[in-house]
Amino acid sequence: MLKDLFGGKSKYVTVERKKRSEEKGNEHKEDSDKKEMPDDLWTKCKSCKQIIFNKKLAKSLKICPECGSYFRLTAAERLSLLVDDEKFEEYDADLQAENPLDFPDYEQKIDKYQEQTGLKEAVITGIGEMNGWQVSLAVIDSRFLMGSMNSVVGEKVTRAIERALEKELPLVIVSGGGGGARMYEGMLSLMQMAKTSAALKRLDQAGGLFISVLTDPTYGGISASFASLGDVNLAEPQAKIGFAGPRVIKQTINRDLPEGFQTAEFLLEHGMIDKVVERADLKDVIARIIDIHKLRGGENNGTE
Amino acid sequence: MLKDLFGGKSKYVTVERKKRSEEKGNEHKEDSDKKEMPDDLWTKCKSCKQIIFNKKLAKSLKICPECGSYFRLTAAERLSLLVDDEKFEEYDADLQAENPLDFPDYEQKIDKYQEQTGLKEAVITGIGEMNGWQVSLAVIDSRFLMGSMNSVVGEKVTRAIERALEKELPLVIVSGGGGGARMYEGMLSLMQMAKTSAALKRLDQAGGLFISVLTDPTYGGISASFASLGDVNLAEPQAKIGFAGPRVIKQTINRDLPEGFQTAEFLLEHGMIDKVVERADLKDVIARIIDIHKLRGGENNGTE
Amino acid sequence: MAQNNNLEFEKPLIELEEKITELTKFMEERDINLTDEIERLETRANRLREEIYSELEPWQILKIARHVERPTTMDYINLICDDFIELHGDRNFGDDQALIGGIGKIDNLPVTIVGHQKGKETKDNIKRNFGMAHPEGYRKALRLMKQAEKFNRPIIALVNTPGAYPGIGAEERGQAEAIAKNMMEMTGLEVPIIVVVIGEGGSGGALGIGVGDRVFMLEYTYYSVCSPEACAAILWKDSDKAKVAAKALKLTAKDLVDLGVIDDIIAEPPGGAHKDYKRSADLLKEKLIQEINQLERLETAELLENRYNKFRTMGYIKKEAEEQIDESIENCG
Amino acid sequence: MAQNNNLEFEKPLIELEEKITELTKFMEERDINLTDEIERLETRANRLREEIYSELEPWQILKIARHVERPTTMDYINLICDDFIELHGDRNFGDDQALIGGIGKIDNLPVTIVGHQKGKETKDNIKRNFGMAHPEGYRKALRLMKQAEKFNRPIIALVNTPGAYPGIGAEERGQAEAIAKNMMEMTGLEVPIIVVVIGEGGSGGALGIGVGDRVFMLEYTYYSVCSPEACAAILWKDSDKAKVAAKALKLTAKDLVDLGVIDDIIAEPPGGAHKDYKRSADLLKEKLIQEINQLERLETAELLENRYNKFRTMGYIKKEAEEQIDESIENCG
Ligand SMILES: [Zn+2]
Ligand SMILES: [Zn+2]
Repeated sequence: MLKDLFGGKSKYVTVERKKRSEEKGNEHKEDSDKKEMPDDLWTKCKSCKQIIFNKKLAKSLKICPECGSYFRLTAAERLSLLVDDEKFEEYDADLQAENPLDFPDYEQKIDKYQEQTGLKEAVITGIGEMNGWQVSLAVIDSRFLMGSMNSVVGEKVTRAIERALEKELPLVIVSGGGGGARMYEGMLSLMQMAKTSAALKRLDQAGGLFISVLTDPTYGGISASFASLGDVNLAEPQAKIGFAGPRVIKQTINRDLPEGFQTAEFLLEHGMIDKVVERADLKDVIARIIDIHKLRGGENNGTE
Repeated sequence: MLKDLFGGKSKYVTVERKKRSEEKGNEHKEDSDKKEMPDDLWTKCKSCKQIIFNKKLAKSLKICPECGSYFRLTAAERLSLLVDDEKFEEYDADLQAENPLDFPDYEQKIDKYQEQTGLKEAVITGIGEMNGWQVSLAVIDSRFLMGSMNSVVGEKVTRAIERALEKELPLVIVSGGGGGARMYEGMLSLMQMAKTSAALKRLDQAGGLFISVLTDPTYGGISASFASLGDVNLAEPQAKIGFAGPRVIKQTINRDLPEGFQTAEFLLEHGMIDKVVERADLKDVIARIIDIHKLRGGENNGTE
Repeated sequence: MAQNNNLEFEKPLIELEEKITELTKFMEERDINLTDEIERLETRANRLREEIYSELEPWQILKIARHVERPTTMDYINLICDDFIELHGDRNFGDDQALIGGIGKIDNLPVTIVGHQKGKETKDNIKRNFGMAHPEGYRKALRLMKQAEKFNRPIIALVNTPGAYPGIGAEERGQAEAIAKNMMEMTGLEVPIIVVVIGEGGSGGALGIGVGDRVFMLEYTYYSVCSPEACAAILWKDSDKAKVAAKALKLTAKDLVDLGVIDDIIAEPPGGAHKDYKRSADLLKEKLIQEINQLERLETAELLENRYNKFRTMGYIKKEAEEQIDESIENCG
Repeated sequence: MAQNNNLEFEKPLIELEEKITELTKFMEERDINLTDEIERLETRANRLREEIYSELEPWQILKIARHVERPTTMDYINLICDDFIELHGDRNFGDDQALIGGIGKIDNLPVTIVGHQKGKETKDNIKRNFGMAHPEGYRKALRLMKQAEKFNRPIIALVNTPGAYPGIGAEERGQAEAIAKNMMEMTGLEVPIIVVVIGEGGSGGALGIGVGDRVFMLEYTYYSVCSPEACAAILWKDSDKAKVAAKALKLTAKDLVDLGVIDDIIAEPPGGAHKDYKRSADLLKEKLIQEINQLERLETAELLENRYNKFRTMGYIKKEAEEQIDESIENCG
């Protein structure tokens, strides 16, 4: 079944999104899907350089059938993978960035990425069902300004955390933005790290469950805030995860980085990750964790 | 003043000990002092091999005036160093070991060490004043069966912890026993680790202050229980501190140990010790720490 | 099962069993009826086994406890849990494979399980460091146990270690601190904790996950302040006297029930847990469920008070000394 | 003070001051009375200093914030505290000398102070890793802050770092986790926390000890999401545009008061904190005492609620989007 989730057209469009109809841009969505998976029939694997038919790639959940490399997923694709059919209600879809610093060219950047991705910002949040369990979800989209955290991303993630707290739902955040805190909003971006971490403290104190899913890439302001703070930290194989970018580290220490540095497997070995989970197993593993947690204390929201 | 604490005869005998008169053995005490500092006039430094007049050694607080090595102190000498004149009341002085396992030769060992040291067991506990602050104290004596922990040591330390809790006093434990848990009482010795740690948890939860002072040597069952659990861990310079003994480690890994391994300075560097404190400064540093802690919340027990 | 895994003291039994196998084969090949004879021999073998196992010496129990084929923590977990997810890492330094943990369900009861993990063959055993944990192992266990407390899950700790690892890295990262901290924190965890020694209970390395409301030992395990070999070497400069030390140290389940160190013994199948994994796991599971159910009826305050008193009262002190104190009270009266 | 430590934009001022020194010397040597002239020149110099410092560009403030002679965390501690005991180690892995901490008294008020520590000369700076902390530094700070909570002491965090160290060991030991954990835990500490940027406020490395009830900046410091050099390099592939980036990033104390990121600015002596350590420390101390007194009047619940809301409300979101939501509500009405 999972194999069928990725069609030539993203299954995501069939996932019900609150306020979806209010958006201009289902066309934008389609556009972007086309950019992600162009109409031409194949994609070249960055790792093994093999040419792979897009249909085959979709069937393998965007994992290279030749070498096993994981391709990045858009937030929409990720949701298709994680959420039961039609069982996702988006929240705060309309929140958009300001330019509080009057940073040169920031508005144009936002416009461009909105155009390209069909998203208003770098995260989609909402409530979805996973194997019947109701979950408060946030999924970063790495295409939108490198999935960097600005005021809107921080606000949406914080609201997703508060939603979990208020409705007593498990919280699942899929982090896969490379950019850390977004420069264009300066310190306001940085402060989203404190804001989201503070919200997680409240959830923690209330006994809420937070499963953090680290996907490629998770760095900087995102890895150094909510992404590292799961009760359970899961990661996709090969995902690059770290605080400082490899280039900065290389420059600083002036030597080459070890093989496998900053991969999910490296973090597992160094005690930062609870479990590395194959893409195809992710939904089930999350649901099983929720199941083990929810039988006691909390009410069973699931259908199984 | 501190320089005068170590006379040819230990100042300790002038420290008031509750139930002291009930003990047979002030003579034993004198005997043992003589053994520690023999009537012959000099001692050879184990480190620099220099011959040092005992009077000079006493003046330098048993620190080699030639090379700066720290000689071990008896519990009595330690108390002389830490406690204000005449301000120590000993508790539980009469507690003595059983031989619950019927371990071969254990009674004889106990008899021998009681004879040698004038102590009933490897720890002296009580309430003393340090620069005017009332403190619950426990001091291990490494001469008594290597200062190892048995039922009596565990019980006396636990009572010292409970005394701190009950009377709302700061707790200071000076650990300097090499032997860890005492084999002759088998698992009953091991369980004193759990017992003392449990008592410390209660003290901690009640907001009590525990200053652990690690002196040479602190290993095994003592380092792996109360000695490591101070709110503040102080250590004397050069003191050997560790979990496993260097011989065992060497045997296991089959290579030489690095220079300075398992010294107080090594532990400081590796984050286990708050501060390495010279013997002459120990009393004042402890009193200053108590002072900073006691001004708020607790009542000021001190005279200054 | 490889020959070299045989227990020495089972030799007569093993020889008899070999004879039975031979005879059975012979009977089948030659079509001669030896059923009666074989049956009689089997009865004999059972009696012999019972005899051997009814009067095992401490050093023999030690051998069973250390048997390479003995079920490991993971073996028990797989047989006991309906679902189990291993969770890794101390979120500080590393993931210790000698001390594992995770969350699971036993008959729909969510639990957190931590335990020392040994390997079965050399490669696995090296990865598992022969069940000798580093500080990061103890810290992972503590992290998982604190999470159990947050989510109100009982904790099961399965002890099976020759001891905490004595090495440079272990000392550098605070082996002593890690063990001490665990004991201290386990005292305060507001969920039931059940500790079971399933093989070797080696000293501080065992106790680092050994504080609980109930402490059990499987029938053929040991729990000791130090290994009999080390004890003999230290006391008598003669590690050949390990058998004597094994006796003197009172390290068997029976001894430790008598001394008040453990609460109860969990029976093993005849010949030891490694002879029947399933049955061993069933016996363990039954006990766990029964005890968890009992403990869950207690209020948290009572649970913690009982746990404290359990360890608080351990130890023996000379009677005269205590009486002397009583006397002085009488003198006052 | 060595010539090479001079700030470039102070050049005219420094030249003028040199002239005054020359003239004074000349006057004394030749016994000619130039008092009037010198006085006039000194007035000029003061005016010039005021002029320069009244309209400092962000990149100039950056230079002052990074000045090697600027008072460090330990300098302030020594000048502010009557007694201070530095405490070391994270009880896990190591003692980071780039992030120090301890307990002390300010006018008889017990406090816990943590802060990034830079060195003054090369050797010291290498030991201090130029104020760039490793995970063990953040974990030490957290340990000390949790202890402050236990003993009900207010916490003062002095921020002065170019950023958390980007290195292999730092990544291996979880730099991201350490910073994240600190922010999360600082949110819940039940004692007042006052954060002061005393020099460089470099990104996540600063924020790792930067969550508090009050966040202040000294007058000539900066606090930024990334260094202007890095920003320029990333955005414009040109690190020479750092001056432009410094302006664009709104990293000065004044900018950050306006943006609601910090609460207040603590004045520095004319010419910057390094011109007068004592005066700088006095100004800092005064503010600390005043604010701690205010915060201690609050109930714990109120303190924590205010702290939460302080960070909860940070950020800007496009008005239209919010209005759109409002509209839809109006449509319903
Ligand atoms: Zn490929
Ligand atoms: Zn010497």
